Amino acid sequence: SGSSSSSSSSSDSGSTATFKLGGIGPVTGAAAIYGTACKNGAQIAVDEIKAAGGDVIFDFNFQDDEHDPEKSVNAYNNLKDWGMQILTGPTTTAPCVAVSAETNSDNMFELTPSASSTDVIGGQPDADGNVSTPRKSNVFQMCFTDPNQGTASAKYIKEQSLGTKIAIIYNNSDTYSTGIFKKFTSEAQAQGLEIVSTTSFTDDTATDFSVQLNDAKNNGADLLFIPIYYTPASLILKQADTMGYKPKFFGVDGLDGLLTLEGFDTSLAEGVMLLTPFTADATDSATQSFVSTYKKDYDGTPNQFAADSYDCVYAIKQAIEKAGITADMTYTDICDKLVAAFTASDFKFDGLTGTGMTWSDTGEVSKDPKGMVIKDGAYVSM
Amino acid sequence: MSMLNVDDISVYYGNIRAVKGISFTVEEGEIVTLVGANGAGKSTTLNTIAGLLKPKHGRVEFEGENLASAKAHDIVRKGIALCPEGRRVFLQMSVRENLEMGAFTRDDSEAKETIETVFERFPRLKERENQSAGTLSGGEQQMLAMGRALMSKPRLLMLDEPSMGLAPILVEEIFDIIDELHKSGTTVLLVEQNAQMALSIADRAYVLETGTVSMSGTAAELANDDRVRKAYLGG
Amino acid sequence: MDFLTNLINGISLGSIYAIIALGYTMVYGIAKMLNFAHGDVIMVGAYICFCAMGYLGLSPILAVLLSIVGCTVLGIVIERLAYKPLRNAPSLDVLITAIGVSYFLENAALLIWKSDPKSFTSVVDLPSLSLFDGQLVISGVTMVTVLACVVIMIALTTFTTKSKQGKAMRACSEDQGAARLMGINVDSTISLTFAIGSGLAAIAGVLLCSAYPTLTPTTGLMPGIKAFVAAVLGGIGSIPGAVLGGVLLGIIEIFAKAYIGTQMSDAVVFAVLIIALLIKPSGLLGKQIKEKV
Amino acid sequence: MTMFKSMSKSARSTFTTYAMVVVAYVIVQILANGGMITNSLTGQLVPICAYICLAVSLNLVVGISGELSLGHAGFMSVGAFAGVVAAACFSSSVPNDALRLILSIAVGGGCAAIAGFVVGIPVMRLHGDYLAIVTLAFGEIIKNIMNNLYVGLDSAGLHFSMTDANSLGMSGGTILINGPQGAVGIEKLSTFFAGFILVIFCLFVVLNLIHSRSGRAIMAVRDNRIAAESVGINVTKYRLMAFVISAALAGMAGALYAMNYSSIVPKKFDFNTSILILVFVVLGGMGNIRGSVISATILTILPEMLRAISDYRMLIYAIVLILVMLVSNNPTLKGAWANLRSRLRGRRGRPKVAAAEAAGDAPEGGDSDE
Amino acid sequence: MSRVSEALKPNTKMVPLPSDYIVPERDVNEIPVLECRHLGIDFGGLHAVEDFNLTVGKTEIAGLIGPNGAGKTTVFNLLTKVYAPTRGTIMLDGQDTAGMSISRASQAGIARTFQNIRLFSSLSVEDNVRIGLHNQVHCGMMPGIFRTPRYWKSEREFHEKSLELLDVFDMSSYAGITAGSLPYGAQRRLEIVRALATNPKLLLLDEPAAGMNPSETADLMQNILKIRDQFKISVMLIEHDMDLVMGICEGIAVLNYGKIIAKGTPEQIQENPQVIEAYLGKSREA
Ligand SMILES: Nc1ncnc2c1ncn2[C@@H]1O[C@H](COP(=O)(O)OP(=O)(O)OP(=O)(O)O)[C@@H](O)[C@H]1O
Ligand SMILES: Nc1ncnc2c1ncn2[C@@H]1O[C@H](COP(=O)(O)OP(=O)(O)OP(=O)(O)O)[C@@H](O)[C@H]1O
Ligand SMILES: [Mg+2]
Ligand SMILES: [Mg+2]
Repeated sequence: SGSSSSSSSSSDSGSTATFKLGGIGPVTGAAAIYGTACKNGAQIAVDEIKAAGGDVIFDFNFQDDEHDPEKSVNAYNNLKDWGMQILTGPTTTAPCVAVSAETNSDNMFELTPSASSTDVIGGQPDADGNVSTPRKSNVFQMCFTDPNQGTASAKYIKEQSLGTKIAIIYNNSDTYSTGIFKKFTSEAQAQGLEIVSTTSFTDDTATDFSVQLNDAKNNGADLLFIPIYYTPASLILKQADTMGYKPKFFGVDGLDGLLTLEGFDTSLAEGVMLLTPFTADATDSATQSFVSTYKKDYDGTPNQFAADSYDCVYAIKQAIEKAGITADMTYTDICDKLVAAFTASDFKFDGLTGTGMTWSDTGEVSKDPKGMVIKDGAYVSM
Repeated sequence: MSMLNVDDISVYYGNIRAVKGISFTVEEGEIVTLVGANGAGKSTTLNTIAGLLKPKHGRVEFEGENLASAKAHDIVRKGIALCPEGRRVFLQMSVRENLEMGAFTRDDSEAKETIETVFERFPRLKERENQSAGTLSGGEQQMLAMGRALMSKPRLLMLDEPSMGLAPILVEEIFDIIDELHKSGTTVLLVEQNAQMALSIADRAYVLETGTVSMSGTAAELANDDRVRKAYLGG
Repeated sequence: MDFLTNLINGISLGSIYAIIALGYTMVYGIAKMLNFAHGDVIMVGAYICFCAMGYLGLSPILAVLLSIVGCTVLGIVIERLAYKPLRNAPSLDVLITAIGVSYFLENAALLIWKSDPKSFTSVVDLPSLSLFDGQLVISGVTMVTVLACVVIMIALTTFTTKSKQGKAMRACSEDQGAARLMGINVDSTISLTFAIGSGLAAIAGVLLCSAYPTLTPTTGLMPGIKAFVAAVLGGIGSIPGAVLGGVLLGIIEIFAKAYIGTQMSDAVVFAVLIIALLIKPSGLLGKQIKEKV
Repeated sequence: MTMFKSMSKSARSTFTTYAMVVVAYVIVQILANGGMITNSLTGQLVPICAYICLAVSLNLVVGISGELSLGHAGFMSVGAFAGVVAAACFSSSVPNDALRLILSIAVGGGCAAIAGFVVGIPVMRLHGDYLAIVTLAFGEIIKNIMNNLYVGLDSAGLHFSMTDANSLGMSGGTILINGPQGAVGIEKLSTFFAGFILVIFCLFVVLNLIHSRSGRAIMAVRDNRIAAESVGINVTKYRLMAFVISAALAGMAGALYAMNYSSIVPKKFDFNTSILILVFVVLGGMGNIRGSVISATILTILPEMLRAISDYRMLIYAIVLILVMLVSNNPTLKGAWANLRSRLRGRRGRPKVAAAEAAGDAPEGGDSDE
Repeated sequence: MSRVSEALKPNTKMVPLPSDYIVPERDVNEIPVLECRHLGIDFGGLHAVEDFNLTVGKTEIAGLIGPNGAGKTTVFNLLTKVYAPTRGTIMLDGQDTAGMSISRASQAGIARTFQNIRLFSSLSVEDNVRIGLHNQVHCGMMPGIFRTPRYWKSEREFHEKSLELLDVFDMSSYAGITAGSLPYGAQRRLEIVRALATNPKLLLLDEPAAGMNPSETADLMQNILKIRDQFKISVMLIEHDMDLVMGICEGIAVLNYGKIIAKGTPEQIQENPQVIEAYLGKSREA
């Protein structure tokens, strides 16, 4: 595991004691890429912080949940036994919804890097304006919420007049994808966009997309909205290319990772647009140093999950420092103070995935989505 | 030197000792029969010689060679064939294919001729040549099993209750065939419920009781022995 | 034209299921075991090929050959270590062991090749066939897959019905004890079965990933299960049945998505399977083996 | 102890099973009250109970009735979602938590039984691997339906839709099941005590069934279908009976499971979960109910115990699975184990019938226990 | 082996009878237990059984013999509804069995044993018999699960009746043993006990003496006679052991290539040249 614990630094001033920071996500099973990215991203932040030698340092323990809510709750309990004081995670939505209920009843502070459903934070109205799950006041998100991305995408497409006839392919067995899809369709209607084809797939049928693509093509779609992860997206691009169908592709943050997919012919992704807060080839020094450390330590290019997770650690650090929290406090005390710190009006966080990030007491992050387009195998701001 | 020499073998099923130190010999050209009640260990003994079971103690020698390390399929090549209890023909294969399997260790062209001789012996099989063995009647399957064992042209043929479930006329025929085989030089080790028939054809016999040899002698001696008559010959 | 396009897509998907199903049915029909690890051998085959081309820079042909050899060896090793000691065990125990092997391969692959997906470069470098002014496109991989499928089917059928080793396999599948008495080396025969099955898995893996180019440690899972379904649909142990079942499954899957809707397509595919089995309880080409009373 | 000795073999085995469960429950409760068990274990108590029920119920189909079922998670899923909906519906009318839980579990079981019946009718025409495939298919169909099922509750009652939440036509109220997002905001009604009671209930149903006329008929069909028919047993009826009871118990377990978490998604109840339950059954021993209880417990805890070795966790789990199978089927070890058992039994003064039988002698004394 | 005592034979008025009775002298006014008319079945092109006409009277012991593959087992399978006949009718105690399932046929009063033993081998001997008693003692699923008084009553009844039946074959001492681990001969006997437990009118035995040695066979013969006398049922048996067939059967039908080639008393059959030629062989001639 990623516990780089060296508790030898038990100096007399209580403030330099380590905080026990837990992380949860899938590092085995079909969703292992996401959990592994989160684990690595956070680990880099933890190591950097330690190397920098400030007052706030973390002991980090990341547990596998196999993308399964039950296992995720188990992992959470396991971390509690370890003595966790703050949780960053879980990575994926369904497990995170289950775990957040536990942290809420325990009053453990939880900042998820990437679980984007509104059910994670609670208190959000559904389509009818009903609030089915009350707000879990201890839970915050580093990523956009699904509806947020749906709305933003529809608006963006309208504003930039990217397409007139829109086709959607979404993952019907995935909470993340359906969440964005639902909000996108209602927002598109409001914006007066024409949706000509809506098709879906499931994790079990995520190999062949010929039918979905044909449907879009036959209905004359000129823009294909794909609120899905990059693995199936790469297949869609390949198959569209094979059948000679060339619409504009528009995706969301899940699409990040496409360019670094090993062996992927990036020319297929030429012109693909996506809304994402992070790209690995951004030129700012923070991103570049993160990317190079990641490459060095983990032999690969970090995606948005890793960046979100990295940001989580620093955001927590910043809040700890701001609220003057010490590691000898109980986790409930820490939680109360962190919640206060995060929702304070003057709390602003600059990270890899955005600058000037703030959190409202709904738990949602406010940061600007960046519209990106892939040109010559690299992301370019739109 | 005897052709087959079984020396004090013990065989276990799990922790049940089914054969408890059996010894006997078979000379080249003989018919030897093992008689005994149900569960005496006759089949277990034959299966052990054929290599399907391994003895825990004791040794089996064929023509002076210890079979301890030989696998069942090697033993066939050495010239021993077993026609097992309960027929065990390949139900989904045709009659012809079953016979071909019997000649697995031999050349295909030679096997063809042997098949014809088997068909001559069992015309019923010829009639059912392409029928799958699973649909044959019990007796037909028994004929097939025997025919299949003959296909490897064994020097020692072991038959485990070949007359079981056969019509009287066929029982006679089976014994005629055994006799013929014997005359043509094949050595036969026969296990039979039908002790009367078995003793009438055999040279020597061993009586097995709960895993041990309780009596042995020439077939004629045993057939006249009172105890044997009472227990196995029904009177 | 739509119909034709869908049909072609169905056949293209189905022929991949068919190749996987052939390997399944081999092992299933002869060793009488549900080798749930078959899908994972496919994945390993694809990874070997990927690495051979990507890291060793081998030509596609050599990479495929290496992958076949690698999987064949893997198949034999798995058989020797995990399945052979269970020759006389109840079939469900073997099934659980196969599941264990499947977990093992998946997690070992995760450790070796990491969780991030690889994009597989097609080993088939044939141009697509374009018909009716480009309205109907048949990709090179599809053509190769269909061809491979037919060739393998014919080769396997001939092998099992005509050759001596093939017949020995059938004998083993029925009664291993009796097969031993025929002088058949049951252990090596079953090893041979696994070798062939795993070699086919390598081919299937390479073709699967050539057509659908993402490769992760769980790539083989779903196609494996689908192919298993296809093998049963066609009739367990029947070689032409596996091909028929695979192709049909592919066509049904595509048609269900195209004409009934993408959301419920899984349910439709499986419903069709159930109906087919209710009409023909032993699969499309399976022999109805009635137990003689 | 004398009473124990005077019981028949099967009664003694049944008694041991119940005693084991009760003792385990009591020990855990005592430790928990003393704060001596970890959060990790505490969190697993209810799922362990649910898995025990699932394993026991699947054993009824796989071990007792002799059919391989690969879709058990489907029934768990039906029970889970039905239970969640029921709990929401009863939330105002039944204020008592325990009663509401019982009602919800009953509804979950009932719905799963109906699903089992609907699935069972076609399934019972098939045998062997073909049957296994069809159960797998039904499991997938149920999952696919659940992925597209939307259920909402408002003042007008329940609303159902198979397209999306908007088409539910709700006025206010809450969406209970939201397609692939599943059910969220579930009230956590399940407790370890409830799980314990459900385990006892499942054991009660299955063990009693086995030792009744119906249970014997089910086992007769397993051992020899044609012989069972020829003594006048309606084969379809008894196979279906086992299947439906098993589905009902799985549904109850599903409801218990669901109400232990604040949210559940249809994806949880997939093929892998069906396989997991099957692994419990096979490892515990086919038809061995006590074995199912033990193996479900151990195999649920095992992956958590292995957390210390992080990355190699699932790899080790796989190896353990394979090794258990290899070891338990090793003839030498099996023989040694049987030896040990018969020796132990011999010491207890039991007549060693088996050995005498094997030798073909009729036993001298009677051995009838009842 | 002693012949069946005259007293055992039904002492009704003897009149000449239709030719398909095996035993030449029978009371026509009594409904026979079994009456087959023009029964036949084809497997593909094979006429496995053809134009099979046979009548078995109450408490009669009838033998069905014939070469291997003649169709004897197939006749049993037709009678017990394992196969549906291609042609012809089967009347059981005056009731047409057309369209019945195997289990319905059992309930209608026909029981059998199998050429290859088919026990519930993982269950105890007593449980095997209890399963045979399935339709004799009733207790539904719910009373069974919830152990109502009805359950306890039925279990007591099961227990008593099964021990009673096992006693007929001196097998009650085996009651607790797993059926599969019984010695071969005992397994055969248990199959008969289980068949008897279904309270049949007609008991079909398929090669009951196969694999038995002469002394065991002699015991079996006594037992078959005992069953008939005690339970007042008819028995029809297939057997290749001529000592047994000739010893206890009152009438014998000989089947060859699916057709009946001879019918009559053991004496008549033994002398029938066709039967000798096709089945008995030369050694029987003497
Ligand atoms: N597979 C087995 N597992 C356990 N015990 C067995 C097995 N096969 C045979 N036995 C036991 O071994 C002993 C010897 O059996 P074997 O089959 O050799 O006897 P047999 O003399 O051939 O009898 P039969 O005349 O019935 O064929 C018997 O007590 C039998 O119960
Ligand atoms: N299900 C079936 N399909 C095809 N042929 C069959 C089937 N059942 C039986 N037969 C054929 O019918 C014929 C009669 O078989 P049956 O089993 O009735 O013979 P039998 O008289 O009982 O012989 P045995 O004394 O050897 O048991 C045989 O030739 C057999 O091959
Ligand atoms: Mg024997
Ligand atoms: Mg017969």
